[in-house]
Amino acid sequence: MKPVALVLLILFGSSILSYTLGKVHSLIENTIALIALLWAGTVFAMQYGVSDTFSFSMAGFDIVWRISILSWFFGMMAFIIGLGVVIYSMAFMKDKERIGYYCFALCITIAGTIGIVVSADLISFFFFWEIMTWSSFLMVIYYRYEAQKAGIKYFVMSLIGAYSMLLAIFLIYSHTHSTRFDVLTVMWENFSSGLQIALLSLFFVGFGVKAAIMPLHTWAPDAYRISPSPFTAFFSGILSKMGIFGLILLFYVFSAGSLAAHFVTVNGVALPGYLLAWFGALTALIATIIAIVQDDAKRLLAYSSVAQLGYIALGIGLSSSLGLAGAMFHAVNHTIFKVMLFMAVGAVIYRTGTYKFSELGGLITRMPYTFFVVLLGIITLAGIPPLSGFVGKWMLYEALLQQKMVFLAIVTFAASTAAFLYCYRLIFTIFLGQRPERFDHIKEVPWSMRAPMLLLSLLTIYLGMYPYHLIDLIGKVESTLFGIVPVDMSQSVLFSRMGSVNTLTVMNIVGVVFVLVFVLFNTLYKRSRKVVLKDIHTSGEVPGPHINLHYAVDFYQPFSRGVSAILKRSADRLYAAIGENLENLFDLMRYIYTGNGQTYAMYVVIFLALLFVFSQWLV
Amino acid sequence: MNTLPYFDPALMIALPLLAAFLIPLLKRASERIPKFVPLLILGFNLYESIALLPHSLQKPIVVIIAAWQPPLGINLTIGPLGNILALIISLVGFVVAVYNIKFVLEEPGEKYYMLFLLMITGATGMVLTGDLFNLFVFLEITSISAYALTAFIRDRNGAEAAFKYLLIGSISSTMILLGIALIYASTGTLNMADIAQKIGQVDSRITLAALILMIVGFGVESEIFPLNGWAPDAYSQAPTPVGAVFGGIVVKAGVYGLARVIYTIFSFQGVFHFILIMGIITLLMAEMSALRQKQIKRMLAFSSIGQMGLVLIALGLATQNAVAGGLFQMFNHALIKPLLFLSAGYLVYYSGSKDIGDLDGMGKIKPVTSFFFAFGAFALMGLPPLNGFWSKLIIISETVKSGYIVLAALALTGSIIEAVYYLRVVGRLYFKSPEEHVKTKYVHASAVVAMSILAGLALFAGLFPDVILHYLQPAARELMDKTQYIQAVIAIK
Amino acid sequence: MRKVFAMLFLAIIGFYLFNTFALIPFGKNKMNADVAASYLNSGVQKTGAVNIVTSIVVNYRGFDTLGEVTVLFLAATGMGALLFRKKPMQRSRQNASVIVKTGARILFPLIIILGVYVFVHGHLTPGGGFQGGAIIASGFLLMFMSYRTYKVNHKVLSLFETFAGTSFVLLGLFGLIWGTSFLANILPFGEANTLFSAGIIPLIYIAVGIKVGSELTAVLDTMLKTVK
Amino acid sequence: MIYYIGAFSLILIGIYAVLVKRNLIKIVIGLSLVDAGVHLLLIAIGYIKDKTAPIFSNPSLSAGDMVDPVPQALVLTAIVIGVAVTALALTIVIRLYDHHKTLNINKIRELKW
Amino acid sequence: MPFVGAAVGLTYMGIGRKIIARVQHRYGPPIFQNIVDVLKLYSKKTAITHGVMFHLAPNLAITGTISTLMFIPILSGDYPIRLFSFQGDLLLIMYIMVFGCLAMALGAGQSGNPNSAIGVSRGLTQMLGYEIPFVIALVILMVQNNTTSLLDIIAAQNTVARWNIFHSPFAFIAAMFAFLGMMGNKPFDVPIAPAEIASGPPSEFGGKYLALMQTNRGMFAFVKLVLYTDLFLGGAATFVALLVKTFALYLVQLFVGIVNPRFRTEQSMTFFWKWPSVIGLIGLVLVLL
Repeated sequence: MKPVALVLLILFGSSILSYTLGKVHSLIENTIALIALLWAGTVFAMQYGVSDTFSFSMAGFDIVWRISILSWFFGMMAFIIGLGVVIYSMAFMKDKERIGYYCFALCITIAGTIGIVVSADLISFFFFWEIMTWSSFLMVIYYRYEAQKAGIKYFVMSLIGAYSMLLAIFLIYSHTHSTRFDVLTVMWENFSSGLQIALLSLFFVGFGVKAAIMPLHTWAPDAYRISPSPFTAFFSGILSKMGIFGLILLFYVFSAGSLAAHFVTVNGVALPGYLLAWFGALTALIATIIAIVQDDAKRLLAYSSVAQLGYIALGIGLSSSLGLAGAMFHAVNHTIFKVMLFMAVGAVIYRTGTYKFSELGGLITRMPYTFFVVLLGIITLAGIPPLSGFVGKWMLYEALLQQKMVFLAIVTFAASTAAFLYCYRLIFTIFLGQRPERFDHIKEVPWSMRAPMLLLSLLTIYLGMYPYHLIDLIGKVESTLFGIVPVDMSQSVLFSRMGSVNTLTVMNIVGVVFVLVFVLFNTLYKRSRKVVLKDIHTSGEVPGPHINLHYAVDFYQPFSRGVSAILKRSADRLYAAIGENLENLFDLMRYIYTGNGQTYAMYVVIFLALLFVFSQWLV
Repeated sequence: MNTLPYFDPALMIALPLLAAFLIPLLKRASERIPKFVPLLILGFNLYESIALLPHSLQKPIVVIIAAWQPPLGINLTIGPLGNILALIISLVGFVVAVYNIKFVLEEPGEKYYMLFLLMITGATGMVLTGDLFNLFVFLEITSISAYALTAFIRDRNGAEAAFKYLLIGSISSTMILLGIALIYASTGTLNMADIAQKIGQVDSRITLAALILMIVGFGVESEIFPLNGWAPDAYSQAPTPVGAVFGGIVVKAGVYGLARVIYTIFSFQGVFHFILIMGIITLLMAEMSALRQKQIKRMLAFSSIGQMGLVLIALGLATQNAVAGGLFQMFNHALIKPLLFLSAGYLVYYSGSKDIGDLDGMGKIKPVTSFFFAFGAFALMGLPPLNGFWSKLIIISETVKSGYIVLAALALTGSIIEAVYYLRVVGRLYFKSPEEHVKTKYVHASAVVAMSILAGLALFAGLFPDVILHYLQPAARELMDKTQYIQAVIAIK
Repeated sequence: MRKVFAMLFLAIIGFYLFNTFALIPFGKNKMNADVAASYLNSGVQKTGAVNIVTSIVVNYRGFDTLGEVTVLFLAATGMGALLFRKKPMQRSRQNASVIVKTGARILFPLIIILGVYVFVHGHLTPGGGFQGGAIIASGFLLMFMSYRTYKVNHKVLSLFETFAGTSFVLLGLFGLIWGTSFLANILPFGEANTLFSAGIIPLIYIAVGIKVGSELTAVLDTMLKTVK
Repeated sequence: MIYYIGAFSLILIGIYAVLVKRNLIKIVIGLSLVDAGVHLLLIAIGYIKDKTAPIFSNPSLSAGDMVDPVPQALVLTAIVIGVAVTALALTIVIRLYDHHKTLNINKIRELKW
Repeated sequence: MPFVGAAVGLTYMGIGRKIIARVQHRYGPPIFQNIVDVLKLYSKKTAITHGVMFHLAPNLAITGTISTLMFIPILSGDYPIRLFSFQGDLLLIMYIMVFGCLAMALGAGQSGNPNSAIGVSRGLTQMLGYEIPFVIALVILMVQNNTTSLLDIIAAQNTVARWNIFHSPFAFIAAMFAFLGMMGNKPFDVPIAPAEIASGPPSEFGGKYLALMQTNRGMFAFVKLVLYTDLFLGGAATFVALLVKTFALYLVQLFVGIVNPRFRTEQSMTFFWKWPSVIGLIGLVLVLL
């Protein structure tokens, strides 16, 4: 059997197996999922560079599956994160109800994701896209009683996206009579500009919904918040990347560099890419601002995801080697740190049962590992050297500045700076400050939950020091994409036409300086006296037990006052209003069914009469 | 499969009639026998239509009745289309008959089974017959039994629904009869193949009028938009299995009639555009009406109308692939809508109310039934790997290919609306906390078997669409190219 | 308003329908040589029945007739189902006058015999199973009207119904078994224009007659029972 | 020709009754009228001037002397169907009256929207 | 070098206090009071800690500052002190500057004093304000010189006329506003705001921790001054030139602070988004044209 087919078979089979066998014993589901992922992942990983192809015909359409390097890149991300999530889930989901359902949906989501990346034709792409959509929908509604609205919103928006993609697919099909990517690549440049605009905008809606690009993001915060934490990690880490994957396909495989011939170019970038870059940048800025004022860890991270995906979209839109490399590097980064953060928040939820900032605080001493993960996570997120987050951002900025897209650069810088705000809020309100008494005796999460987080943390450190391996891989991917010259980077030095950074030096300097300072400081001075947290400077007054010493509510109140103009407008509310009004309008239609049989008979008669009158049209 | 022996296809109609006539006698023997009669007979029909399939795919089987050659006597013309529809009808009928075994019925039970069997026989006859007037007679058999079954639960709403159905239905049959009169007057024959051959020589004003009358007549059964006032009432008030059969069988027969009329008998090109437009209007109106429906079965009825709209779009596109897609959609709908009706019937039965609002939390209390409902809803929404996906895909593909992009977009909008209201119900089933005291009996095994068959087939068709399409393509070809159909009948003469 | 609408649209429909039908010449011979004319030309030899309408109804288009019988059966069944009551209601009608009663008693057998005659001679004279059946039912209607307490035995009725319907189908099946096709005329035609001619046509018509008669009677009975 | 006109009049009057009359019984009567009109129309189509019924009871009759037998056969079937529909319609009316205690169709509209 | 930086920075602060006092007709502390204070704090034997982060924060903060210093060319004359600045560029400097701030914020967070958290929150909010004009200014410089390397930018300012303060005045003005915010003196001292939130973030720190943080503060001030000198004043060829230029910059922000009262947090944030940013954008447009 072809490896690519085998991979999909294993994954889909495991989902069913884990559901059915899971009825026998609750441990089996996770084990099966784990084995299947390892097995399929190994098979998949070995196809690196082989470009294994499997094609057949289904319902009159050519179906082609191929593990190209691009597929391998995204597929491996999915496998690694999927593995981490499954291991994490073992402890997290223990003793929860409906584990079989959970594992089923998780496996099928992973399978759908892999299906998407290996698809080399539009129909199977859409097929797996839909599978991924509904399986993740199943996951969103896992906590059944609360999840209905978020789930339906997610599903409907996904459907809107998927259907606009479908229209685009068939527009292509009707022009090329093929849905294969390779045919499309060749044919795209023959399309008229109007058709290209239609296709680009339809695809943009399709991928933009999944990649949560504003203004198509409104499902994300609710869906992320409501789904089980391990899955939220996967959701943000991998599923949203599928939108990114789609955008890469659109800009570098489908349209294949012929956009510049058909559109006005701005700063050397064809208009569609330029617009995408702006969408991305604005998404990054606005989502970050909204993230800052959230009072809910998962919503905060969700908006943060939206913002980070904005950066990635920005990079894709730049249509330059460095920009794309930056986008892909940042995509990997985002996957890693967002999974870390969601897992960490999940760990907090696992122990405390809440993700409201106002109810948490001071967990650092209780959950030090989790704190450490969050710390590394936010450093990466904020793009502070020496961790890997900086590398991706650096490439994006260099690409922007190279192409003289200064306004975009400024917006992106602003968004990036604003990200510090929510990063700090996240770590402070959960782990620092005063701890509520009811959390005095909680324990750190089990090792099976710690391990994936910590391994990913190590990965960020590694990528921060030696981004070369990843960049090299990205370069290989780029060389397979149409019209893109791969970036070339040497060992640990990032360089562009405008500047260079040696990541290893940065890491070494920070490390050496820290060790020197730390050693000096700690050898010169005796140990400090540890006091309880309540023992603070309060101008001579002794804080009573009921005085709130933890500043967590309305953390950025001045900030939200400052940006209230932005916060007032909400795409979500706008959509809700549109939906409501549309529904009322639709509802009016119902009233033609008056309930009177005679009226219905009248309709028949009128219909007949009109048909007679306009009978010539039927000829 | 090729070697399956088959009997004279006339038995597919004769045996059910015989059985229906015999039921009162059998009831004397035992009260329990009547409920197994439909099962047995439809089982036979199912076998027969499967056994016929390889043969009819080669070329249409013409079955002579009463030893008279086609234009003189009535004949059954079993092309791929008729055969496949007969297969669908028998299949759904069989499954619903399985469900019926334990369906809680009011007296007089045996009459229910007689009506049920005859309704399905009527539909089978419609798709098999090669004679226009005979088609009308079978249509009447179907609809009269449908009227009676709609009111079978003798409550006030059932009678109301049945009356509306009867009112519209008899007007529609009048139209068909007028159309037949016109056709007979101008061609002098009633055999469809013969008519198709001769219709070219007839004054087009006459044929146009006949076509209009026929469209209106069959349009009522196939639930075209302004003609479908009866449908929501009838679907929602009929006993559950009957609702399932309406959605799964009766409509299909109506659409068959329509397709036969517009494709085989007449040859007007403009009518396809008309059907296309009616299809999209039907789809959108139905989905809009279903959006805020309070009663689950009414909602299902509107959804059924919407699905028929999609089929009409496919028929209106008039390309072979589109028609095949439309037939696939019919096939899928014939599997899924009964599944939804049957599961909804149980849910309604357990919650004791037809309102969607009272289904809260049934997912917890009745996991199996709720699962089947959700499964059906997902399949109907067209989510892969279930069957609805492929048919929708093909239809939309052909719509875009034919250049109707806006239309495709509208159809997809309809699909989104559909997803919204189905998800709302599924959401209620699973998300809301249950009301306290609901009857907590287990679902009967027969119902589970019936629903599993439907769900299993839906999954199968979703995973292996080519298996189904392999049979549907010849059927579509039969509609697109009527010469084969005509030749088969003429050859007998 | 509704009336105006109705009239307007009906006028349109009427106009177009009439215009269309005006294209069909009235009173002219428009018979198709293959179909209608062929029935007239060779119907007697080929079916043995001199009443061509009967030969069409029962033999050429016998399948229709089977459907037709089924429709009637359905109507009866449907009524039975819809008007089903565990305890039949007591009729509270007045008895008819003595004249009517006596007349009815005299006429009843005659009507039944007429009915039987009509369907037995369906292949020879105008008339046939449906007509005969209807006549029989009207006889029963007369009795229902005349006598307050007149009752028919439902079991017997349904037995008749079953027997007649079954024998119709069975006759058809015999055609399939011993002849070439369903409903094929397997019996010898005999000499045309005599009672024992035309093969299975009279047999089918007898079955139809019995069935129609008993079904219509059942229908009448059911409806009368529901009226207080 | 007058037969056509008569037939159409019956049909239209029948439909008019169905559309306008409030009383269920009258609506059913309207349906019967429509049926009757259609039957008349069918027979009229088969009619050939100066020809007789298609029964060879008299040896002197030849095939050329007879009207089209097919419409008559069809009408026979149609009549039966009409009877069946009417019977069922009346049954349903009875049921409606049982439940609603009225025959006014405007008052029987619980199923709507 | 770090020690030099710290000493210079602290001395400037001392001079600043003196100047403020003189302006307000006070006598003011001696110029080296700050250095003395720090040394005194260093010599304290005891200190209390609130936890790991609290303990690590000053270390990490100073690590961040020193690391930043390592990537900034300090002298660019005949005897240049470039440290590691050829291994990193302006973008790196921008981000690595935050490292120390983050560490401070974390330490302040663990101190458990609500005032600290409020201070951090205010500080971050204000940072969001002044970063915008700062970034605009930097983008102008980077695009104008078509490089992101600080060394190249210095090299481009080889004559006085080509100093960016003259060559791109809009960038300079925008950057100077940002500089005011960055230094955190009045009117932009909202994070510390001694009168409101008891000096905010460092309020729980004492003894050796406070000493380390004060050192850091001085050093960080020096880092920023050097950075600005490099960016706008053509770098410094000799140490004297460096001192002159940095002190001039320091005085500018000091005088602004003396005559202005403190902003409210959101006022300060939105202030930066208005005029400074607009000026910067004008400059940017000019550059692009």
